[in-house]
Amino acid sequence: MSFLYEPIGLSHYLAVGAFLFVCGIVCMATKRNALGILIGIELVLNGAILNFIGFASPYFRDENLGLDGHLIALFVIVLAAAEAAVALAIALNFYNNHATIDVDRASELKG
Amino acid sequence: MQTLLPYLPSLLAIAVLLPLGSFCAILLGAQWLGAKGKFAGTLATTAVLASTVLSFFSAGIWFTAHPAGAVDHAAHEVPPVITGHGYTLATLAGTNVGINYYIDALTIVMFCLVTFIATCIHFYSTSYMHDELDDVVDQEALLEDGESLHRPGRYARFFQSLSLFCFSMLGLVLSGNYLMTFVFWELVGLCSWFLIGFYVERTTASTAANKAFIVNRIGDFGMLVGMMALWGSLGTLNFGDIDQQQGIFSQVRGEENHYALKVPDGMVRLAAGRQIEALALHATEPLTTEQLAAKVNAEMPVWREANLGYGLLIIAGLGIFCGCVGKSAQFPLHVWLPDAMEGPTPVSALVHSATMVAAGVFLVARSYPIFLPEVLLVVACAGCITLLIGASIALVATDIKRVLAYSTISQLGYMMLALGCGGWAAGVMHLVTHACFKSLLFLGSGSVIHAVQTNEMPQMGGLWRKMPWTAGTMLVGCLAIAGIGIPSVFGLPIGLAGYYSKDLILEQVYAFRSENPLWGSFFFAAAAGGACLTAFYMFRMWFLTFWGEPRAAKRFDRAHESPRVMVVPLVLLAILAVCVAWPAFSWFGLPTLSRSIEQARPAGIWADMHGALWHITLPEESKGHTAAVTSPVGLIELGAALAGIALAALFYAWKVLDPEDVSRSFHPLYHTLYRKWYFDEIYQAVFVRGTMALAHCASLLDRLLIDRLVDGLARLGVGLARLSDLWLDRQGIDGLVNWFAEQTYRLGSALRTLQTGSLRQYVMLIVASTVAMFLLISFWTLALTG
Amino acid sequence: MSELLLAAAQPTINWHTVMFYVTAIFACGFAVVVTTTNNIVRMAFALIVSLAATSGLLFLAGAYFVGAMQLMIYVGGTVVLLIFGVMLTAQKAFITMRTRASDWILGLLVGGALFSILLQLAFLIPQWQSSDYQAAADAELAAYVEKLKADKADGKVITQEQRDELERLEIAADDGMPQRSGEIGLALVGVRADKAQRPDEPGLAGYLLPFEIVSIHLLVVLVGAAYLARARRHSHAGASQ
Amino acid sequence: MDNLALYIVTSLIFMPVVGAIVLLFLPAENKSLLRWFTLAITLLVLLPLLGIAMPGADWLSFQVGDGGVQHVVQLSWIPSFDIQFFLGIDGISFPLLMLTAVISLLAMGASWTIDQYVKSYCVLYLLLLAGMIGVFLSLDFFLFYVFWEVMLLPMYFLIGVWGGPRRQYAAIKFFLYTLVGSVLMLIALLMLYFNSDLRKLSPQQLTASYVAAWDNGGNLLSAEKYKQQLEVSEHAVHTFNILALQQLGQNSDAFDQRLLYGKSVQWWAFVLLFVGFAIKVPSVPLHTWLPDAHVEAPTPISMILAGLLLKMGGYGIIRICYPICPDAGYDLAWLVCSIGVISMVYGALAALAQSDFKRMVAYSSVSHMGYVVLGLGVWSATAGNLFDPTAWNMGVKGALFQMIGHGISSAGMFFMVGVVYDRVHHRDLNQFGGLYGKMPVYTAMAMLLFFAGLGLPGLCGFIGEVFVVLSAWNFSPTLAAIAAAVVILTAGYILWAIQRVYLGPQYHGPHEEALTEINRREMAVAIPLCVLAIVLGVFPAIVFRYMDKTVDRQVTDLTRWTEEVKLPRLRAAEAEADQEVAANEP
Repeated sequence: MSFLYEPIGLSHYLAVGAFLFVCGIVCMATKRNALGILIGIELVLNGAILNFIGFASPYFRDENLGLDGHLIALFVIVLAAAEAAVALAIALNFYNNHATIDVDRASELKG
Repeated sequence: MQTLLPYLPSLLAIAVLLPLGSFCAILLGAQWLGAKGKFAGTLATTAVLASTVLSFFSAGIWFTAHPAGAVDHAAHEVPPVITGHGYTLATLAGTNVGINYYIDALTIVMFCLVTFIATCIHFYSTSYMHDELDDVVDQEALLEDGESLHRPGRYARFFQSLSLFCFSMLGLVLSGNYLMTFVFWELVGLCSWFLIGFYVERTTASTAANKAFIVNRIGDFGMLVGMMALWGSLGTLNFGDIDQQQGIFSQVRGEENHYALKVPDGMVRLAAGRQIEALALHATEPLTTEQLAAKVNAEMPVWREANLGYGLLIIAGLGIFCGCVGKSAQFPLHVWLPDAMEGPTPVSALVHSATMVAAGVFLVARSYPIFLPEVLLVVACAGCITLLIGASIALVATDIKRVLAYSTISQLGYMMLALGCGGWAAGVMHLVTHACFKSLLFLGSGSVIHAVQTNEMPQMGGLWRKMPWTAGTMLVGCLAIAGIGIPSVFGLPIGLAGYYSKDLILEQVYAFRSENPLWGSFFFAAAAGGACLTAFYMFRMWFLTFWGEPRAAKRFDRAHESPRVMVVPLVLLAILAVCVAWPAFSWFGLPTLSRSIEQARPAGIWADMHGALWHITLPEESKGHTAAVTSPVGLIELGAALAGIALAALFYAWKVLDPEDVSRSFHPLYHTLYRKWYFDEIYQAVFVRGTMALAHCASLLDRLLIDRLVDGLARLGVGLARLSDLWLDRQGIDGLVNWFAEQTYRLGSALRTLQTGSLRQYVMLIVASTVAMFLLISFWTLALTG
Repeated sequence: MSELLLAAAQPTINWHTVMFYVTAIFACGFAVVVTTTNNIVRMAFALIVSLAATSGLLFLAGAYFVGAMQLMIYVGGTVVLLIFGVMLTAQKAFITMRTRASDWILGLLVGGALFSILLQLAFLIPQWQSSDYQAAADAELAAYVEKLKADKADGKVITQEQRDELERLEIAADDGMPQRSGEIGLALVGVRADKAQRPDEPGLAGYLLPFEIVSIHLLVVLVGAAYLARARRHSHAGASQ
Repeated sequence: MDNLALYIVTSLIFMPVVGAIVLLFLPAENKSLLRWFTLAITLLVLLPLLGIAMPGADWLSFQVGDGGVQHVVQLSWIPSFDIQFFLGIDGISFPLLMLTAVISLLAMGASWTIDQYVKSYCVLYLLLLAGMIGVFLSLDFFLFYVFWEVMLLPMYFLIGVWGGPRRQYAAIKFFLYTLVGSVLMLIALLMLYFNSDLRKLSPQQLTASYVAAWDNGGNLLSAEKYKQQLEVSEHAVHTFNILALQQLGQNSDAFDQRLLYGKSVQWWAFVLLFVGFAIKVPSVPLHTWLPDAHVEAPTPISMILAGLLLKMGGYGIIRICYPICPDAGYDLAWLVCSIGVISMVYGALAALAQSDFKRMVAYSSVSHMGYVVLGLGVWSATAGNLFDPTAWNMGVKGALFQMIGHGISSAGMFFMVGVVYDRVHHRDLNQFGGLYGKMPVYTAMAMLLFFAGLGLPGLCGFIGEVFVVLSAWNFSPTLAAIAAAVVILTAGYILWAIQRVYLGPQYHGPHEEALTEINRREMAVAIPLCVLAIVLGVFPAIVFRYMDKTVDRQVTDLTRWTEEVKLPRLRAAEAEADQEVAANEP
């Protein structure tokens, strides 16, 4: 258990961020439910936030992003909220129109 | 008879070739061999009988020249061996590859064993396969309209394959190098394929045959790797020395080294290839090859000290053992053997219990001089796991032949365990005794199946009244395999054949345990527990078949004792199963089994072995024969056997316990055992499906990638030609512009299909292109920097 | 103080690390649950836990304000919104929608490729793999304590300034970073408190403009969302009549 | 008598050509006459070769003790470029010539089913035969190239006219692939020609490589005299003589100039030639012409394709690539071996996935020819192995034997597929079954040939496979282990195919009534193949007998080259690298 004696570093944060990101991607790629895709997007954004905060944290590097990172993370959170609202609205609208939220049915944009 | 010794190889060669002659005769002349090929049976039986006579005659010659007992392992003498050269396949830069022979007491014993059992089974088959003389209605092969299949009988074909098998098996025993061993190894596999798939119309039979062959090929792959390691480093595949040319055994265990195991120079040299190259490249002066060789020889002790080449010897040993795992149905390649029971019962008796599957054990015994302790530990582990898996599945099987098949697997595991623990003679002895009683048991089960026309034990019961001879001989077989005997604590040890060999094995494992407590404890527990399980499942089978009340009245009424030509081999084998291992023969001046085997003990296998990489010590075999070991072990063994028999009787004879109830309360375990630990399912899902998936990938890659690329290139060429055509014909800018417009339109139409409208695909495309872009950029930067 | 010294001399379990691993396992584990489950309700629940755990990670990285925002906006707001969506569209057929195996394989392949690249990148730079912040703070503290001890042995009196300094160092070693919420607030209205000491970059005027843009954007989005969600329901109602 | 032997050798090429011309004057309606005449011509090609194979007649017999070229025919053809009509036989080409003659004869026997345009078919068939014999006989690189091209065109028509439904696609694909290979070969050929210089050879080497020149009167000059002429020449004297090119490649620096990207002429020549030959072999990823061509070609042409044409790739590698460009061969041995192993694995996997009987056999050819490439490439005679040539020797012999064995077994397999295709007109593996009951003799022979393909001991596939695999260990244990693993896949696809086609309760496909036992003509083709499969498996020495000395000699030459030429070069490169390292260290 020697890794418990070591202080963690930026890499660990990046790794967790990458994992959340990829989970989100896979979630987006495999869910047929529109809301599931939305949830995947949330996970992706979370991974991104984690990266920003990791780079901004003074614990890991002297040359950190500092306040910039924090603020970008804040904006991301806010934008995610906005995006969730819009996407939900779209999903509800789609549901009302097609009586389904299966994105595989949503192929009207097919060329 | 000593004067005949020089003719021994020729005698044995004739014994090998006689069945081949019978095979060729039946293959080419089946329609002339009497009515419906009936004479084929006689021909094959005569051939193998002649081989038996020759083998026993050779044994007489051999043991007159080298009396058994004269060589004792206490004396530490090199065993007598006859090696020689048959004929050359190819000459490669001064090295010969050819057919050689290697004859020692082990060869002789195996010859007598194989030919004798084969003769019994040939006699038995002439009656058992009687149906095949006329047209056959195969109930198990259904046509598409649900009718049973009618086909001409294949009596002659059966004996043809049986003859080929005898030839290959005897050749395998006689062969004097690994290449020849491999050749016959494959040939017995082929015969096994023919015989398992004898009822070619049954899909189950041909599938089982394919499974057996392919699983065996997996083992053969390992054997090829082992052979490569040996050939690449030692430049020979011969076992013994032939005409001044050193064989593998003397290179590994040289006389100058007092037959102790040493990594041969060739292996060190091969493993030190990089160092040698550095020597050659970094020498201050250019070296001639001779100078380089001298330098290498000077460095040799240093490299050997650094264990260079040790890994290579391990690979060689493991590779050879891998072949044995396949052939002897050891874990994890044991799955083919139970399915192989699709073949006719005499085949199961000869090929899949007594001889071919024992070939793996034989080869381990033969290659013993080159096995390092590390390899032997792997052998022991494989044997131990196999022993438990086989025994556990046999507990719940209901098909009488499958019980015997799993029991075979388990007993083979015993042999491997013994060999892996350093018990060379114990393993070989169990091989011999097991061949006797297992072929007896299989022939007995064949007799039962012949009488009641089913394999399922729940539909038998009470048969001893109808078939006393079969029941009696099978009881002898069950007692023998359970290892019933009076241990030496009570004075003179005396028992059935299985008692002696199993006792030896347990003693050796016990001695092994005192040197290596951790491994040894597991092994001993498994071996003793396995003995108990063996007794239980064998008597479960016997009680279910012969004891109690008949459970299927119709079948019981039809049952009858088999004809004499089937009973006589049973009785002969039963006699063998009782007394083949008795030491009392020495009172009459005959060679006993244990002394004969002892005579073949390879040079050097009389001292403890220590592993260089892992801490492991293999005790030499006489350490197991001290009173401190034999008395507890004898008691444990007898106790285990009796406990097993008593348990079986509680369940199936006295009906004190209800087996249904037990199986219900341990349902998950019962189910796992019933489904054979899910090995088939797992292998199917992982290996078969995986390979097929890979195969389809390869085929798709061809069609979708390479072909399209080529077609695309061709179209590009055509397009370019058309383009230049336009240019040449001065169709001018207009044509070009139109062409571009059309192409753009086409491109657009083509790209349109990319717009699937599926969100998920978009996501995938984005991610995939991100990955691709990253890879491109990193390659680019790498190319720039480096 | 002697415990501190001992602590500095001897390796002990780094609780920060432990907390990180625990929280990270929660975040990742529930993210996996989100990905694997087919049930949309379970998905939403797992997302809440994963997001909460992520906010824990943000706290551990010293971003208290962002962490709190994450907890409030995301876990509190967005997810509630999502659950609303779930409930509004909750029919039996859509609660669990199975995905084809081929999609799974494809997704896992591509995702695996991406993940392996990202992971490789994350561990590419050796300096990133560990932080010496804690060790440095501990070492500084220990050195200061040593100095004070030496001073005391020499008979000097410890001044108040020295005590304050000691306290500051202890806080630094215990807590890590000072709070940043005030600075963030200032930055949003255009004052960069953290860059005030740097006269060479006077042009960094904070985030007033982005803040305004985001605010307007949010407003527009909300209006748009309300419109989108409303309009259709109206016509639907009309159609049902 | 010597001259008679030379006429006989020359006639091997011209007999089919003359036969083709005679055929033109025969009536097209009399199909049986055309067929028998063509069969007689192929027999006339086989008989002299049999005479050469038999010991006894000193003037004609192949001298097994001689490792060099025998029965040399040498005439000037295009003197201005020193292009000669230069033929010869040695231990590498002779077994392949025998194979060519035998398979051509048997394939002609299988051609009786061709019923359309018989005359054109026979003419093209004989031209193809002439081309193949020419490739194996010619020792002049230009002549080799000419025959290589001569062979191409008849093949294109034979597939494109008499083939199956997608014949045009298959024929064009075959043509394009092979043409690309030829073009690459042509480039390499010219590169080697213009970099060659006969002045760099000693008189002994000139004699050994049969470099000849004629004076104005048309009389042959002696080597010394020619050498003197060369000495005074101011310009380089180029040559197409393969033997002389080999001597130049091994004993001079003629091909060592830098050409592109820091690689030498011979490096590029090797790569181009290897790609050209790898298309023919065929090696993955240049193999996709093969399944299509095989599937679409008529049965006898499939037999020729698999049995003979593929062998030319292997022949080219051992005859041209390695001896002429040893330095590149040494450096690129890993590439050659990897491609061999990849072909083995890939071909076996692809064969496993096929449901078309012929396609499966075609992919098995890809897999089996991978053994050939691997065996030819295992250059084990390195410093690390103390220049021990045994493994390489074994690999080359195994590869050559594999070519012969595969020639027999694959031709046999294609023929067996053809037999059943002629009856039921489909090849879907899943729509067979139960042939064992309907055609027992055919099934027995087919199983034998398939087992030969599987590499079962005692049959012709085994020796080559096992020799190649055993030899590979000294080159690279990993590759060797992968190569050994292919035996599992091979067993898998062949046994599975046997099970689906021959075993099982009944036939379930169309035209069940047409399944009649194999007839006499088909027996006459199948029995020689079966007998050869067994005889070569049990007595491989009858093939090794011819190739032993030549292979020994070539491997010894190249081993000596490694020792005397390559080792100093490696030492120099190593020393340079050391110096660089030393210079970079402050």
